[in-house]
Amino acid sequence: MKTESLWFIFLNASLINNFVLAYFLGICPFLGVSGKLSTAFRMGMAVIFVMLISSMAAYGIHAFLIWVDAPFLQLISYIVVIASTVQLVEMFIKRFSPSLFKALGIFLPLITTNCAILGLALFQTNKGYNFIESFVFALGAGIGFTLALVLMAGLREKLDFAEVPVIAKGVALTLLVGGILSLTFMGFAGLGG
Amino acid sequence: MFKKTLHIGTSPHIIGGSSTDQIMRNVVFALLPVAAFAVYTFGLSALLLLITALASCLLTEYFLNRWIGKSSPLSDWSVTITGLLYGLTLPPHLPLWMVFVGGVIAVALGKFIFGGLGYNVFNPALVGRAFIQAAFPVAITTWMAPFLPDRFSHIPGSTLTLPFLKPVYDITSGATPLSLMKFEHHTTDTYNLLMGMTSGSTGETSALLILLGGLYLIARKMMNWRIPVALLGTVYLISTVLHWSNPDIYPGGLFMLFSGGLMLGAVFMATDMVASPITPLGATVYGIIIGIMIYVIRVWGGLPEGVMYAILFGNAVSPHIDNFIRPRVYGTGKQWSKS
Amino acid sequence: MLFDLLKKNPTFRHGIHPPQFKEDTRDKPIRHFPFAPVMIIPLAQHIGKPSVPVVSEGQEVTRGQLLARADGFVSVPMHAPASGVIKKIGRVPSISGKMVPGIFLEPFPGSSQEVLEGKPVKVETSTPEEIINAIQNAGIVGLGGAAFPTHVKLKIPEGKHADTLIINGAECEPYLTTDHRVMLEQAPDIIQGVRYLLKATGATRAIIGIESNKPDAAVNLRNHLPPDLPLSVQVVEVKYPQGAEKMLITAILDREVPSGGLPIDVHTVVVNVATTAEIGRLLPHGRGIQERVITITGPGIKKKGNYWIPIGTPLRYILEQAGAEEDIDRVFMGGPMMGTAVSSLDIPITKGTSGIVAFREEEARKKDVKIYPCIHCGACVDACPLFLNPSKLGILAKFKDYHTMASDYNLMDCFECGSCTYVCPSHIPLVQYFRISKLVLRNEKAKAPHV
Amino acid sequence: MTVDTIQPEKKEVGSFKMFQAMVGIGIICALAIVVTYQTTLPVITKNKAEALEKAIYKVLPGAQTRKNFQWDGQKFSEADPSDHSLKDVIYTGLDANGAMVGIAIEAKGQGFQDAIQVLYGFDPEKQAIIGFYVLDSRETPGLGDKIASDAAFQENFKALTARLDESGKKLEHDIQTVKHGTKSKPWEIDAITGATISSKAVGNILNHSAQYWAPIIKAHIDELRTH
Amino acid sequence: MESKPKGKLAGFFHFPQGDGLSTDEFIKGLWRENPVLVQVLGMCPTLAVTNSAINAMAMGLATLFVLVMSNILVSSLRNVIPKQVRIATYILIIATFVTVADYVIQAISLDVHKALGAFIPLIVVNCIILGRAEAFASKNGVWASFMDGLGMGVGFTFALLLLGFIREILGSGSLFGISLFADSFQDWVIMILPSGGFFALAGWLLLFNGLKLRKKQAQPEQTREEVLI
Repeated sequence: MKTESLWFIFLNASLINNFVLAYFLGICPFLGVSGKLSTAFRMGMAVIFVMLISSMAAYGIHAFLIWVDAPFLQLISYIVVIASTVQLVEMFIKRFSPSLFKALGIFLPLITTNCAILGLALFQTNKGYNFIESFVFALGAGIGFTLALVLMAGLREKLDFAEVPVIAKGVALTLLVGGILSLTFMGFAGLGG
Repeated sequence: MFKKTLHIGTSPHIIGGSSTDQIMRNVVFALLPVAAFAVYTFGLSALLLLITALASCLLTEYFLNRWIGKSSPLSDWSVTITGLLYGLTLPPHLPLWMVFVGGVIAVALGKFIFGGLGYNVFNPALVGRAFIQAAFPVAITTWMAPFLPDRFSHIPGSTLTLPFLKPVYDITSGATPLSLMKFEHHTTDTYNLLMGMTSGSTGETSALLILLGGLYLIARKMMNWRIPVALLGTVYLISTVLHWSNPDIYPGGLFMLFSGGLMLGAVFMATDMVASPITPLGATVYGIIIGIMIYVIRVWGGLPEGVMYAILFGNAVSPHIDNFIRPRVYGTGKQWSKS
Repeated sequence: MLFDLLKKNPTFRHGIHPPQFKEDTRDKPIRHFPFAPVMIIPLAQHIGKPSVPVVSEGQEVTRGQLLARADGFVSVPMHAPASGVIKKIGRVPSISGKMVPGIFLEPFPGSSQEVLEGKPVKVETSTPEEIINAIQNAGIVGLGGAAFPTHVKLKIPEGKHADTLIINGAECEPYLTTDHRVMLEQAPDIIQGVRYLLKATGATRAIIGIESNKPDAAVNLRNHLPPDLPLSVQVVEVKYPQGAEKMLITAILDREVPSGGLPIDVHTVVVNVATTAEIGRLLPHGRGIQERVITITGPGIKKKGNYWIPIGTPLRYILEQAGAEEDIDRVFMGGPMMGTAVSSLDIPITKGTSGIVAFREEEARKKDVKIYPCIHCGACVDACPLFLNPSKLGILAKFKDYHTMASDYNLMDCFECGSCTYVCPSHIPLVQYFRISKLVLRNEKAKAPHV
Repeated sequence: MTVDTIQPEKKEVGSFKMFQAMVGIGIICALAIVVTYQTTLPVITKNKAEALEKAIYKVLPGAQTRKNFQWDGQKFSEADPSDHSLKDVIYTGLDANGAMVGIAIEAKGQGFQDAIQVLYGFDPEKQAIIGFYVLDSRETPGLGDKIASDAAFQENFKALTARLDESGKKLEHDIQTVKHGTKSKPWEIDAITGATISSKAVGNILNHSAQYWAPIIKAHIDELRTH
Repeated sequence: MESKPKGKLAGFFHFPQGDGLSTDEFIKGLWRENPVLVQVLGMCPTLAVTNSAINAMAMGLATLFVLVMSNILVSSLRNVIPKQVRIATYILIIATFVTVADYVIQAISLDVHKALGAFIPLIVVNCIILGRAEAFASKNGVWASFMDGLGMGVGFTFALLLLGFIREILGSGSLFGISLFADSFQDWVIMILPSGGFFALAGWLLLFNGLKLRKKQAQPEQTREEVLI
């Protein structure tokens, strides 16, 4: 019995329950890599890419673990798979598209410890998504992550040229802007019904 | 024979146009009829609410700026606009203590933290409103019927709720045209919407007065007309087309235009110069984006009204619009056209 | 007539409409001015290398005699503005407030207006090179205010060609009517100048661009148009800065000078109308430039008008003669939009001085205008004739990010017309910021080791 | 260890040594995990079963025990109650005498913020929903989350008609949420004031689920009883 | 390595001279190098699960457990683990202890487990833990690493509780689930929403920034600018 349409899964992951602004997944890059628009955008692209691949991999792993009846290995295998996926992707890109590697390269190792990737794998398992649903979920999550990062980067680039009171400079300001963005995204609630 | 010292300065030595404080003051003037009509519609509670909203914003601005040593922060009138606009977006009998909290948030979080006038990346009034909406979702979605007979003699109990306590309602509640549409598929008459005969936020009910205020500012060149025109046009266009395709599901264009906070938002909120794009084309794109967002949230989203969220989203997007939509600088790109 | 009203004159996009204030002087014929007791002649009245004195202290000179020769190609010579004695060769006060090399000349009392004749240069018999040399020898620079040596502009670089010569009679600066009067009174000189210029540049046609607020000038010139000359008059819209080279080219020819380029890159040469008149007046007599037309106006002046004023006349003398009020508070050389405020009245007028505007205390720009932060109203964006984003540039300048200004926001294209500052409701001194930013960048570039 | 002995050893870390180290650590880790898993599994299974039973007994008043049935698309078959990984499982609640009180069904659907997961009791005799319990929701606290706690709202589910029409393929009347205070039909749900969206979501979820399950249950009621 | 171990086993039982060092290892994590409030690490759980004090507490303790255990194991094996595979090994060790913590919490309370949801497994990618393993435990003795892990863990829990307190008190009018006010108290729902998490943490950071600023201003030799950065 189907309960969630693909469209809803996508909207849910990207806007309504944005990974960054509602689930706080990937907050570290959100705070760290959102200073410049170009970097933020490339990071976002890299994350979408890795999310799609690791989501598919996690789907396979989960099916395998069910088959061998070893649910306790879930976490370890996920983290191993994500780490090696990132490695593989990195090597693959380096081999076949040096220009893409130049654009995404430095962000790929960072992604390993991006909780949004592991979070995605865990969420799709918890929600019991099938393969297609997992794929759409990963796509939505990645796009949502990129959207949040890019919006943040634009605002921060603008705020680089603002007379921010000394007390609020740095992480506090980014968090406050993140809070307002999170408020803004509440407007998407109930979409896709 | 001549004075010993001459004043020097660099060119240009003459300046024209209106000054920032003039512009801000005129926005306040344009808002005053809307505020007056709000008091007329909702009575004492609206009056107290507007006073509280203004006071909280002005006081916050004053004390925060004194604290960091900026001088005469109120003279530019911008925070007066924030206070008025913020008050006009609230339901008329919201407890005053909540109004006060939101006013402090609006100025402290929406404006001061970014560096004050000119640096706020979001519309401060809407930041305050969004905060209140998230903090007190019940109170801010409880509406009061307009034109109650005892509105000038009786202050609703909820208005005077003690700080930190839940409001208790003792007056007739009303439903906004948008929630009537959303939850009961009941469309309100356009004439009533235009004249402000409906329930809703303090200042959003009379579309006519808001429009007049906007026209005044546009005529005085103190407002970017492209934003409201693009925004309202987008909403009207989408809703008309969809209404035509299926009138049972989609409300008509005029209803969409004149209901809820769209007019107030389009004319006075989205046009906040600081948080909107600077180029003419950018302003148009910005208006269209907000218009689409409003329609999507109103019709397909869970909330009956989405003007506030749509404008905040537009604010968040506007740095990108400014980044990508730049006029072609003279002498770049195309070479001269003919020999 | 009705159709004329409906038909809009060509112009450029954006720009501003400051009040004109030209009524006071535009109907006043040009009058001669007496010699000051002492003339001050700086050796660098033009852009380029200062000229080199060829006279010595104590020497007697005749009006029009060579005082200093040009030092290289981008330089012009200096001629005596009056017959008199060289009192001193040393340092003279200048508009920048610094002391610069210059010559003090004491005219003989009752010195005549007679000017020394030189070797005439005829249009018909001279080669373009000879005309260009003659223009340099006459000491002619752009009289519109830029003071750029005219002959340099006329020398078409290798591999480029000019097809159109534009004579700039737009005069968009408020208050100034110099060019207006010149066009009314010196039409034959202008026509003659155009002949020289066409020959020198090889252009096939010439167009005189005039703002529509000077219809009498357009009519006068049209009446003088000789049938044999490919010369026409084009009326353009009244708008500031219509008189800027780039804007005038765009208005008349619909061509855009490429960023960082010159008018010649779009096969165009632009010469100011007063400069053209001067060429047409001086070259047939082989004379050098010794006086120029200057508008003296402003609320602080009693005898407003246009005057032939000898180069080197001290400002104080001019103001005294023109009957300036005693409480003048601000004096500008040039117009109020792009001119320079002077700090001392002891400086002389130079070849580039097109007007003197004096304000009294109360009329001057209010001293305590409050500067607000930029509110992104976009007025400057709508005003900038080059479609720059002065708002963003201003914010970047405030935070000293000069390199981004140049690399991402085309700072170096700005020609400092001041439209942005004029319209800014927050009274941010935008163009002033840009001048400083450009200076900083130029200094940095000069310091950087050449690769 | 002297400096001399450290240096060459560090250089000589070969694949075998690395492998050795990894395997060693892997064994330690595996041990830790397996021991924990084995120790905690019974407790966790018991906890989960208790939580589920609590919910089932809440939506099926009078039930004392339960049975799990899995629907494979053709028929119901009794399932292992401790296996939580099965899909399409419904629960029958039995009273002290072993008679079926009703059927507890899990349903899920989109709410205001995120998916809402509910358990409801269905009485095949009365063809009505007789109990309702929110398993999981992220609805707005103080507003939408009242669907789990609001007493008046819970009152809706004491007897909410979900009767099949003559064809036996779908409900005679859709289950619908109406504005607070306007409930007039037994298949209508009276919404919570101010939480119309979440209330509507509940109505949709129940309607959707009942449209699916009610015909199946009606057709296979014997399979559920005989076991 | 600040002390030279005499043999492979020496590192295991090498206690530093006196207690001064290890106390310092403990204290620094609490305040001076507080992982959340000073180093701004581990933001995901800090923001995600602090909408009630009990969740904050549970998350803090789970992290504390993993931190201490992985620090102990890493430091005791630090001479055995080859440099090339150390990160992979650390992740393996951490993932193991996280799995253990996950099951233990599930056994203790299903409700808490449900409230924390996926954020328990996500402890694996909490940068604090890998950071301490790499920066401290791989270079120090077992005792010092234990104290370091304990200090950081307690500091983390402390920061989470700070957030949990303010968010639960304002957002639900209760603390550890116990109602603090009368029924008529108006909850500030925003505090238990995601945006409230951002605002609450930003609020604490502003407070600490303000305190630091005031302290630095008291010392005249340091300029304001130095303080901000």
